[in-house]
Amino acid sequence: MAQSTRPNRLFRNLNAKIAALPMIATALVVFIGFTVWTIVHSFTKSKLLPKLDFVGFAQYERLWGTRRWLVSIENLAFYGISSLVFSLTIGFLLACLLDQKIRFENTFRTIILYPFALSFIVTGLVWQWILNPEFGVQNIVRSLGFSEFVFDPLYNADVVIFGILIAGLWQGTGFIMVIMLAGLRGIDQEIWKASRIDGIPSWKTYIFVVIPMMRPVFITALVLIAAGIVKVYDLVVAQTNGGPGNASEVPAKYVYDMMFKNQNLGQGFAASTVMLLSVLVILIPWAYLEFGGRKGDK
Amino acid sequence: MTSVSIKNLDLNFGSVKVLKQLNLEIDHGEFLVLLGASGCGKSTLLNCIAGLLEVSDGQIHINDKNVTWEEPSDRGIGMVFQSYALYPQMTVKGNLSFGLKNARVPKDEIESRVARAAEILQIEPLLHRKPAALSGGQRQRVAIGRALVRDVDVFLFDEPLSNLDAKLRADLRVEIKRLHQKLHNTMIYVTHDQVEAMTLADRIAIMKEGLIQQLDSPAEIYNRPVNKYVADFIGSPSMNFLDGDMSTKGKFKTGGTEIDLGNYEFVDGPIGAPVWFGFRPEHVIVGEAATSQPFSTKVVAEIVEPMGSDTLVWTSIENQPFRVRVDGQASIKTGDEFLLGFDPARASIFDKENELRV
Amino acid sequence: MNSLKKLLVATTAICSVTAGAFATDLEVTHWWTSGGEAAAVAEFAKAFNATGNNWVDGAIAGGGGVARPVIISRILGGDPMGATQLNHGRQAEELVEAGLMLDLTDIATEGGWRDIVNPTGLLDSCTVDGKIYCVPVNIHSWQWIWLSHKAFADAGVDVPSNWDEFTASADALVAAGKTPLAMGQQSWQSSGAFGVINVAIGGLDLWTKINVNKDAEAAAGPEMAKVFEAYGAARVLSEGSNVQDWNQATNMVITGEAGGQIMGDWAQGEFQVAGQTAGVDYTCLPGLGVNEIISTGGDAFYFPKNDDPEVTAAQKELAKLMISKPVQVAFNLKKGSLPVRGDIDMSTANDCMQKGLEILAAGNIMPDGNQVLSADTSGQIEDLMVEFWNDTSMTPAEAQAAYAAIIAEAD
Amino acid sequence: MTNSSSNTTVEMTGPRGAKPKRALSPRNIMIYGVLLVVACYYLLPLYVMIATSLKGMPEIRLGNIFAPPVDITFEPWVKAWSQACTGLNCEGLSRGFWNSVRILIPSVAISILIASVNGYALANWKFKGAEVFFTILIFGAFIPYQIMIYPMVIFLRELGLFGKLGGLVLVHTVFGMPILTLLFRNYFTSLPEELFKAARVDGAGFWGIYFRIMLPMSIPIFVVAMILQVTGIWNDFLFGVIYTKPDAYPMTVQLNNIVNSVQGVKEYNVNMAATLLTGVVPLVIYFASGKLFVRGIAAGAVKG
Repeated sequence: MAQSTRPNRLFRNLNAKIAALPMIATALVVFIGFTVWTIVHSFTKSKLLPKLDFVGFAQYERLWGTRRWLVSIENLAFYGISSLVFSLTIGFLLACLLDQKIRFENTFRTIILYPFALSFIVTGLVWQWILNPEFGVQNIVRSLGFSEFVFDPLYNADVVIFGILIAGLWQGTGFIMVIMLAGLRGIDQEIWKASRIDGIPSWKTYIFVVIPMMRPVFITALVLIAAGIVKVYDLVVAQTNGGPGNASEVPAKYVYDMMFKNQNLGQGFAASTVMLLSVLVILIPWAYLEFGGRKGDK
Repeated sequence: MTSVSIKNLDLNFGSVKVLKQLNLEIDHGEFLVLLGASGCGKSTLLNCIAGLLEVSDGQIHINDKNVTWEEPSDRGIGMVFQSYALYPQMTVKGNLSFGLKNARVPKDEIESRVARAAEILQIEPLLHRKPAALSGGQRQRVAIGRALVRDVDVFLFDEPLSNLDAKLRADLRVEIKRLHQKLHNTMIYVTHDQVEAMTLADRIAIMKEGLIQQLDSPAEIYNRPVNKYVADFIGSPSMNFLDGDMSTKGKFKTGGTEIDLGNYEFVDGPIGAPVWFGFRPEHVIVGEAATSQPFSTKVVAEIVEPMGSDTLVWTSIENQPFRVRVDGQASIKTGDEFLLGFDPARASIFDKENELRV
Repeated sequence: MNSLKKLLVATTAICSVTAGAFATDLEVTHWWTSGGEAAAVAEFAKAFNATGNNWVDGAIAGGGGVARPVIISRILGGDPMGATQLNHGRQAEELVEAGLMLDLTDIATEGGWRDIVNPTGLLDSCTVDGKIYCVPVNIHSWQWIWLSHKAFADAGVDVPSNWDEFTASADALVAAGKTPLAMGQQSWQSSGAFGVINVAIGGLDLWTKINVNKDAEAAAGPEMAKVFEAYGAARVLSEGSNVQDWNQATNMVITGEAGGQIMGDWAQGEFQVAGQTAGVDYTCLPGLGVNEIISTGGDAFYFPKNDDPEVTAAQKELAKLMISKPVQVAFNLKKGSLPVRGDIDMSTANDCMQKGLEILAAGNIMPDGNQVLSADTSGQIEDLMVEFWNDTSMTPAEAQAAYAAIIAEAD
Repeated sequence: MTNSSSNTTVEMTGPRGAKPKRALSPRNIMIYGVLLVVACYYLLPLYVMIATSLKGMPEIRLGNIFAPPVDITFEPWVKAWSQACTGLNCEGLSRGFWNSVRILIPSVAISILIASVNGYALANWKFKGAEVFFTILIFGAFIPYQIMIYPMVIFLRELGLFGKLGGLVLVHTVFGMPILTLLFRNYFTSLPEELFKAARVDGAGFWGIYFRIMLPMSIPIFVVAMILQVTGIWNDFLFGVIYTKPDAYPMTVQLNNIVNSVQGVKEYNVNMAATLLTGVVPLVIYFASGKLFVRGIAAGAVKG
């Protein structure tokens, strides 16, 4: 009888390991290696070139003493919370409307979702045009006789972030709606029947039964929106380029400008590290809820 | 006195006719089972009664009130679903009281109804748990409780036991029967399981392709199926059918075998046409006792399937398969030749042309 | 623009016929994309193509703020272009120190650059450790205000001759439905205007103390407070100016929508492209008409190191060409900037340029912000100024405090 | 009563049949009304883009951006496509379009190939540690790109790929990997495991099973992944602006340059034509793929 030798552990599933090399390399080199590299360099006073010239927390101190950064954070918080609230609410309401066994459901869904296929650059530019006070909405309303009407969000530092929000919501709510619709469709039809037998009006069923049942869907949507918000860059660049003044600055743009424009890499690294931290603040509790509960060992 | 009455009911999904001119009268306190293979329209009919589906034509009366256009909640019905359909984020108590609260039933009234339902169903200890923390059987009890607290006369069950395993199903079946005996409500129960139907029903309506094939007591359906479909559907193992004709009056002839129909109760008297001769496997007698039967013949056991309490023997008469259910202790082995016999009075004969009982 | 394109195509075509195999492609990056600027670049391209090489244009739109990062990351990224525009000064310091730039000392010595470049400070800005790494191509001065004759005529007032008169006439302009001061929304514009007002109101000494010696006390002092007050007043004058880019703002002056614009002498090119004549259609006042001075910032070209000797040869060729007399004249006339050498005939230059040349000849010069401040500090000041400009709730005093803090931190 | 196949007609009074519904019930008016308003809001920008791009500049200056074009002209389209300038390059957006195509094809192909093999290895050939790497990968999807931009510059420089097409392909492959791997892993996990076992019993190896069993069964998911990647890469701006040089700028970057840099008067009609042109590719994919697009984003998202 032939003795089958136990193969070396390393070589077991060798092909699979080779196939997974790109993934392993990406995970280790890019996602971990690059991140660590940037964090380490955020403690240096690197200017144009990265140098290991440590200055402790000086970059962070400056960061939090810089008005532009504070404006960016403020904008991000405002934009983030507003777009979370609005896109979840609007997305859910639209999904509910489409869930009413209506005619032309596909047409409506197609219309509401199409902006999601467009790039932020396109979105930013078209809304820049619509919100242009000389030609756009303001002009139209004025020509209707309301000559004092003012609607120039992109030129008014106080409300510019609303201008960006309008464009961002236009682009993104369709996506949230689709997720919500999938969630609604995933709900057992018999629940609806039961609530009709119980004589519960459908709005109450949505609030007290369906929404609680869709908690995982809401959380997923929330995490997706939140992760997207932190990365907001293209939209601002195309729509306002941070202006007027610094009124619509966002952290991603601050990082880019610090790294490449102000030639202050250390500062850019510090800012991006703070961005990472803010993502982790959202991500870790979510991951804990999502995975931690089920598998105790992770 | 009718509790639920369905008149000339039509239901179409687009061009597909799901229910066709259906009439049904259900008495107060009756336990009616709608039985049929999947897609026969039985659940659809139940949903129409509940008002969850709009009918295309016809009427539905509940407690002598025309409820055709009423909302489900106004029809005086309670319903129990296959998937339980409990509200997952509410406690058992919340599930039981949600509908009542919504109907603005006074608080103490809700309390007492919930307490009563919980007592009847023995779910008091579970009142503060959420559905996720309950077993399947417990969930279904809660679902029944939700129908119970509505204090209605008509209960609708949509395959309530199908998601449970065999043992629980048997337990809960008895429970439902006990409940019916206690409450004396009208119950309409949809199932594809003939055991449930036979054990629970006062009357069974067997449905096929949107039509009721037979509406009768379980015994009648078992003993005197109106057509070949019903005969084949009811009974396990199902009925044997021999292909032959009755060209000689009072005699069934298949191949070289002739069976004298003797005391068979014809519906309209014997006909001279090709027929199916149906006979239930469990009504066959084997061995020496067979000789005392009006008909007997010698056959060979081809396959023997022992099932403990009894044994199913596959044999054939005139090259047509014929199953025989014998006692579990019987010693017939594959290849054995043995004698079988039966009383043709217990047979069911169907006209081959329209498959109706003759 | 189209004719320009044709011109380029034509010259390229001619060259490829004449020069054939010797042609070396040299990619040149720059951020000169406005009409006047592009016409000036075409002069370089034309001259370079005439040598039998091939100018590959790498224009990057969006101004220096957008283009510099692209340029620098490419040099750092190991994908250097043949030559690139950078403001001379401290922007390229580290790149030179890292040994990424071609040493031009040999051709500079050969061409006697030290003698011909005027003012010599320009060449100093190109010098690191005694070696020369860049070619200054022009002098650009921020210290100008451009005034629209049409706007003032519409408002029924005389064209002012200094800043005070300008602010005095603002009401008349507003009454005539004009924006007194045009200002683009980009940060470098408000920051540049601040520098101009700083010199005009506060004087050169104060400016030097703060920007060269990084004297934070002076930055917080009462003299500087006056500068901030004036700057705040300018902010009020620019209300209603919503344009983004500087040339859009210039266009407001050209069309008479706005009374004036504080902008560097590159605005000259826009007037020229629009067919306007200095002294007839518009007036330029150096140092806001208060303090006639020229800042000697400007553009320089750097030549990133390259392994290919043919490319290196072409780089040196281009460097020599850029500082040569005919190219200097042709380029600067189009660009509206002053040439870097004092020994050439600029008599064809217009009114405004002549004024600039005179001031230059008289030696009323100062360094440019870019030459004395790091990109980081400049960036911080830009951020502050643009914020101040757009956030009317920020008082001049607050802005001054923030400014002083930046200066205190500056290196 | 024995035979109640019941085709007898019963006398009926009162309501019968379906409850009569008014087509204009308040509920319907509300639902369709809201949906119509919403649809208008979503369609408005598309309409404005199209209308503006078909107008001449005089008409734009006089008029109303919502008014339909009176004198329809395709001049702005021609100009946007082949004449619009960034700096001295007046080749219009066409250059950016072809750059995008050049970036797109290898990026999509390579990223999908690698991710599908990864997903397959994770789903069917579990090895020790695989899950750890996968978890890191998924976390990586949420790390802001800004933190990895600069090291990536250095990395590409060291590989000699900076500013080259290959560099950008690598970047897209790396940053597209988490979501694609997840997509494929989930899909392969959902295939019946018996199939994989049967193939192994039949002696097929890692690659054999992948190419002969898995690949042919996974055409839909490949289409989904392609839709995801084509739109994602086409719409990318950040990587395009950082890791390419001006003559290789993808369409989005070039669009931003054309629109946000001005020579004299802003030509809004040309800008809108250019914007539309850039949006056309993903829009066509979106409208053509319909449900698959939805499935792609939903699969990528909900299962995360």
